[in-house]
Amino acid sequence: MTRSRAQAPATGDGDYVDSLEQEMAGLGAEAAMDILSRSLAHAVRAAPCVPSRALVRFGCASIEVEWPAAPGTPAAPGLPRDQAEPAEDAADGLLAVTAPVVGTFYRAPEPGARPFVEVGDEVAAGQQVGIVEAMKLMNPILAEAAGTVAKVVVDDAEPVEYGQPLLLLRPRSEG
Amino acid sequence: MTRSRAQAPATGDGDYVDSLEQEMAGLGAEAAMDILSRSLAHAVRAAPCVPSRALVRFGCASIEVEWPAAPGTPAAPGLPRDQAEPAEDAADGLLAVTAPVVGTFYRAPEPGARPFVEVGDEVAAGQQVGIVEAMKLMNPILAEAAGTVAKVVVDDAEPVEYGQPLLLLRPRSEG
Amino acid sequence: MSAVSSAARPAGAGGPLFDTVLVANRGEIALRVVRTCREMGIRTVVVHSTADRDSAAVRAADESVQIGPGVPRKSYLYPPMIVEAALRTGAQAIHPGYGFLSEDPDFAQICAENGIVFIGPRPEVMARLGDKALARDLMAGAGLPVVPGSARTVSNPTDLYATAKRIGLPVIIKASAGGGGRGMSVVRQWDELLPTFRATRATARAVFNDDRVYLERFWEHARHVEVQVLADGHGNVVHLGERDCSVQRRHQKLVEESPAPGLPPGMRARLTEAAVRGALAAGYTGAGTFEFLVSGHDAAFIEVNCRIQVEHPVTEAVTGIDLVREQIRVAAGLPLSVTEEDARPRGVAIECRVNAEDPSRDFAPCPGELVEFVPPGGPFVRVDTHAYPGWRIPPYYDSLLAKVIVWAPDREAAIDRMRRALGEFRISGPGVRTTTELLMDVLADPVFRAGEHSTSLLRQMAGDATDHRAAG
Amino acid sequence: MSAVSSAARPAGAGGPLFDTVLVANRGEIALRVVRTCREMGIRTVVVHSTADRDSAAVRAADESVQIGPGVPRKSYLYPPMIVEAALRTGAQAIHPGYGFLSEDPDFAQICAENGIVFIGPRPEVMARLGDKALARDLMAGAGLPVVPGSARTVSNPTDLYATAKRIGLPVIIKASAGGGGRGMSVVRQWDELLPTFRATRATARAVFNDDRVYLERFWEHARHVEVQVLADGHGNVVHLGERDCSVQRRHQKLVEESPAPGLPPGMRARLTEAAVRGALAAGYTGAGTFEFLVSGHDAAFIEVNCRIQVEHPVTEAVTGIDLVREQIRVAAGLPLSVTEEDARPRGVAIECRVNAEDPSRDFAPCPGELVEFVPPGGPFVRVDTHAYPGWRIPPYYDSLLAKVIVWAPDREAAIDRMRRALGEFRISGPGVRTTTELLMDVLADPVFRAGEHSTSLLRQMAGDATDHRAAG
Repeated sequence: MTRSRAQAPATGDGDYVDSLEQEMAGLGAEAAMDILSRSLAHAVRAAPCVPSRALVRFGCASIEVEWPAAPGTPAAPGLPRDQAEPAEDAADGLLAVTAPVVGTFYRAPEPGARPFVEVGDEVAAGQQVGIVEAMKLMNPILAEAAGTVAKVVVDDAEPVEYGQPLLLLRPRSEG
Repeated sequence: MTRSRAQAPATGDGDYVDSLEQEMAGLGAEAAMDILSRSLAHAVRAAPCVPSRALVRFGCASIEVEWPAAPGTPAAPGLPRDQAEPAEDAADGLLAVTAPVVGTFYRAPEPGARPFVEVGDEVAAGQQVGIVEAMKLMNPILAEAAGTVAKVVVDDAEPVEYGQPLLLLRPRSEG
Repeated sequence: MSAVSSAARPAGAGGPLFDTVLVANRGEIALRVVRTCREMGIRTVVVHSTADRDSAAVRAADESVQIGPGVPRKSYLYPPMIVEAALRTGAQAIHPGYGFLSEDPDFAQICAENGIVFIGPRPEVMARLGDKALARDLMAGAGLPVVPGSARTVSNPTDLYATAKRIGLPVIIKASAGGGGRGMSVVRQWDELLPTFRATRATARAVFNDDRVYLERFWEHARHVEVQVLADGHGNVVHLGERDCSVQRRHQKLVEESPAPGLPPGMRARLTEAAVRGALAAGYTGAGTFEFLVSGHDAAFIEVNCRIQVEHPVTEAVTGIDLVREQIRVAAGLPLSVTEEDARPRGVAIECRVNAEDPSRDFAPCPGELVEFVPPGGPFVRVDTHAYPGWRIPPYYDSLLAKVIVWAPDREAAIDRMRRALGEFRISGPGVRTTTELLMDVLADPVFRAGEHSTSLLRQMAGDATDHRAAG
Repeated sequence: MSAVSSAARPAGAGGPLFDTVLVANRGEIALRVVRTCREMGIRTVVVHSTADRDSAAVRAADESVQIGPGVPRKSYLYPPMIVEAALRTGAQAIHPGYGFLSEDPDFAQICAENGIVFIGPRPEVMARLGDKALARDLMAGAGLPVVPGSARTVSNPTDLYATAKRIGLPVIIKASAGGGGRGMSVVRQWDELLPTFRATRATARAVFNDDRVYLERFWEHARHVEVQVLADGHGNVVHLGERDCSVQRRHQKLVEESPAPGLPPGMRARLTEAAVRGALAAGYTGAGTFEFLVSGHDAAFIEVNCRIQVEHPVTEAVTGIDLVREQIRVAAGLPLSVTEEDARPRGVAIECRVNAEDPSRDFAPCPGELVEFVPPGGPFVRVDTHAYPGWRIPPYYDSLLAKVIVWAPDREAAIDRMRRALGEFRISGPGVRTTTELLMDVLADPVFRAGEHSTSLLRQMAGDATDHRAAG
């Protein structure tokens, strides 16, 4: 009872396919490319290794992707997503200072006092930039690298969870 | 994501062979591409090694993927066998004559008689090329188009299911 | 429950009842039947259309035969292809599931003529019970209460008016050959009577190829309660309690439960006794359902369904009995493996039907691809579904995506459990919409929670919603 | 079962027992607890590591708090972060699941000091029962039969040899602080005694930070049978029957069932009575398990597990009782909602643990991405799993992918059903291998099917396979 799935479309030359093609065209470039790229993703995921090259064509439009040669390496398991967020910030060249524990973030040493840092401040590596209180323990938050405070992400006295970005630094230019 | 249900298979009687193609067309462009890409994914996963190149084409749209040559593994010849044959045949420009009903395929009008056709025979459109017996009814199998018998896929007296290719024709060149 | 001993194999016999059973259906019920066959050591052949070639039932079966294109008339409703497939694969019996050919006496007859066991009642019994007007007469004769209505089918306006006058408005006009909620119309005004009569006949002619209709008094706020029976060829008939299927949208069941909530004292015994009496009167064999309307202390027989039903799992959940297994045993000539003692229900079970329908487009079926499909699980939750991630819902068939069945010691806990289960069901994909939200509304409805609802629940809920909008 | 009335809310009280419960666990058991809380109307907070931020439990919970990185020591085993998360989210109680901090009396103490209810026995009870040697003494004192062994922990070679001589080889050396199959070694030869003693102590020191070990006679072909008990703070203790967990690979359970097959007459009553007596003697509260070895007509207490167990669903399936619900009720100070009468088991339930392990690499855990994940369904099948298509199995935790639980009227039908269910489980992805095949082999094994297996079943099966290879 073998079945010939692949055969169906192949023999389908004629009016039906023409009208399908019209429909495809009628979807507009965005929708069509979306369909095609998702289809491509299917194909790429199917293999245990990364392709060297892929081409998606729709009429005059095309997308071509080439992957670097990774000799003999099986599909690299992608990075766990918990490293993705800082990476995004990194795209802007910013460095996130994250909460090392679950707790409450404080910008100042005590209520009413001046914050450790403000946007625009220059900080040195190891300089305290805040506090996260957990189980009544005050955990100092230190800048990992020297830089300028670009943004304070979490407001004073707000709850934070592990790994949550507290503020963003623009690292001091090395060049 | 609207799809044009208007293209769903016509309910007209008789033409079973066409209805496979109709059905494919009736699914709409997105579904069609999806089936193709999933078939491709199936094919890629099925092989013990990664293909070197795969191409899915649907009218004006196409997806082409190339994989790097893995050292020590021979380049995959292509699609897994049960899907590959018709596809390759189609690539050769062959047309399948399929079973319109579930039943038993007979190559000859009666036991011991000469087959309706042999490989290499020229057939006219509408010419009988076999029989599928179902519920004691003899259903004549007719060539849809003129051409040369390129291959007899199913042996005499073998069971067949709906839509199964029985023999392959090389359509008469129009040019 | 220890009396429900291993029912798969007759005592002393070495092998299973049948070597091979062919499943002449699709979707969740085809998979359901394959599952029980597998557990009984029976090989399965699933026939399928081209649209179902990647179906879960095909994947699960030992063998599959493609019998035709997507359109049912040329595949699942085409007896010669199914019988041919059975003969070719050596299947000794055919399980028809529900819908399609499951209640077609002609198909059962063709099976018999070809030496194949049809897993269901005998053809003549199905023919008699399948004619709704005839079945009502038969049951009235057996002493069952029936809804006031036309003695037989009504074929002309004179008859129509006379009958309607006798029984009084509102009336419901039903196709004799109808079923599954189709071919029914309610008439509340005299000036609607003739046009509705004509329209229903036309529909019946188009859909069932049989334009006979009959009239019944329409019970406005009745409950739909049905009794599950099992009968073998040795004169044994047992009932497995009742199900309430009052939550309906346009005569289509959405939520079913067992036992039926809020029945007046003595009603359960009256209904189950009536069903057993009716099954004996009809010479019934296999699994069957006797449907009743219940309003206050009144009850009336409506019809018999000569097949396994969509909602059979709620009965399985409270009794511990596999109904498909009993069907197969009976078809093989064995006596039932259960007694009424075994069938004593425990706790409460509810089923919700999750359909691929778009609430924003008046619940039109919506085919599409399931990108995400993660059914609920955990304690006392059963899911019967043929769907899986990546599966494309074909446009040819009914919109049932999954049945979620829960069990709990009491009704309140069962409702809470069902809300939990539906809440965690993840279904999404381009164009895919489901009835989950509607089901959640039903489960949260105070009238439903109190167990005081009737078949008009959904209309009332819609009315309330409209009122609220008007008030807001 | 009608006596198991809606247990979620105390009679007369308007709201649920707790507003919010924090679940201090991961994987299927975290989801399991969230499910019952949802059904009881209780809000849930799930704490999770960075590796579990996309987990099913996190998706299902009302709120989640990321408490640390993937490595358990800095997240699921780090009490301050969990308590801080409970305080911040207003959780009144913490459910610890199994493993991790579930049997840590210090954690229970910290919870109490912070005004949070630990859902489990009192800290001092856990401390006493958590010390295996101490627990054995306590139970011996309460009249329970115990395995011949060292009176207390053994700390020097002189003691070691004297004890081993007294009880005779083979002996099993166990870490006092051990559990989950770790920290146990069997000694069959005298010359292995001292090296194994030293190795076990070293392991115990490394894994549990406690190098105390004790000795017991090792019962070569014993069954592992355990009794589930529930106890409240009002002096009520009920048992919910027993489970057989004899199918083990290296002291890790693979298949569990209830009731235990093939016990000699009177054994069931002896074990359940002993468990209830032990629970009363220990002042136990909540859900707990008393583990016994059974060999012929002999039985001996081994240890108490002070938590919900992986295999609790088999007891739920035969009794209809939600064990997590009872845990929560007891923790809230309510009496049990069930009596021994309610708990009378019906039919047979079996659980199989499907682990992400590679049989070709000696069952090493294999993390990977689940491309395809379609759990079985249908009649009388329950699946508890946190996995879903597209989920990436993290490398930090145990390899349990899913628990498949089936129920049937009798054991033979239950085994057939389990084979059907496992057979339809579709799990695949790059690098993903599972124990499904091994489980299928167990279910097909004639010794297992006859219910005559002991904890040495898998070694025997492996031996048979080797013999066959040698013979072939």
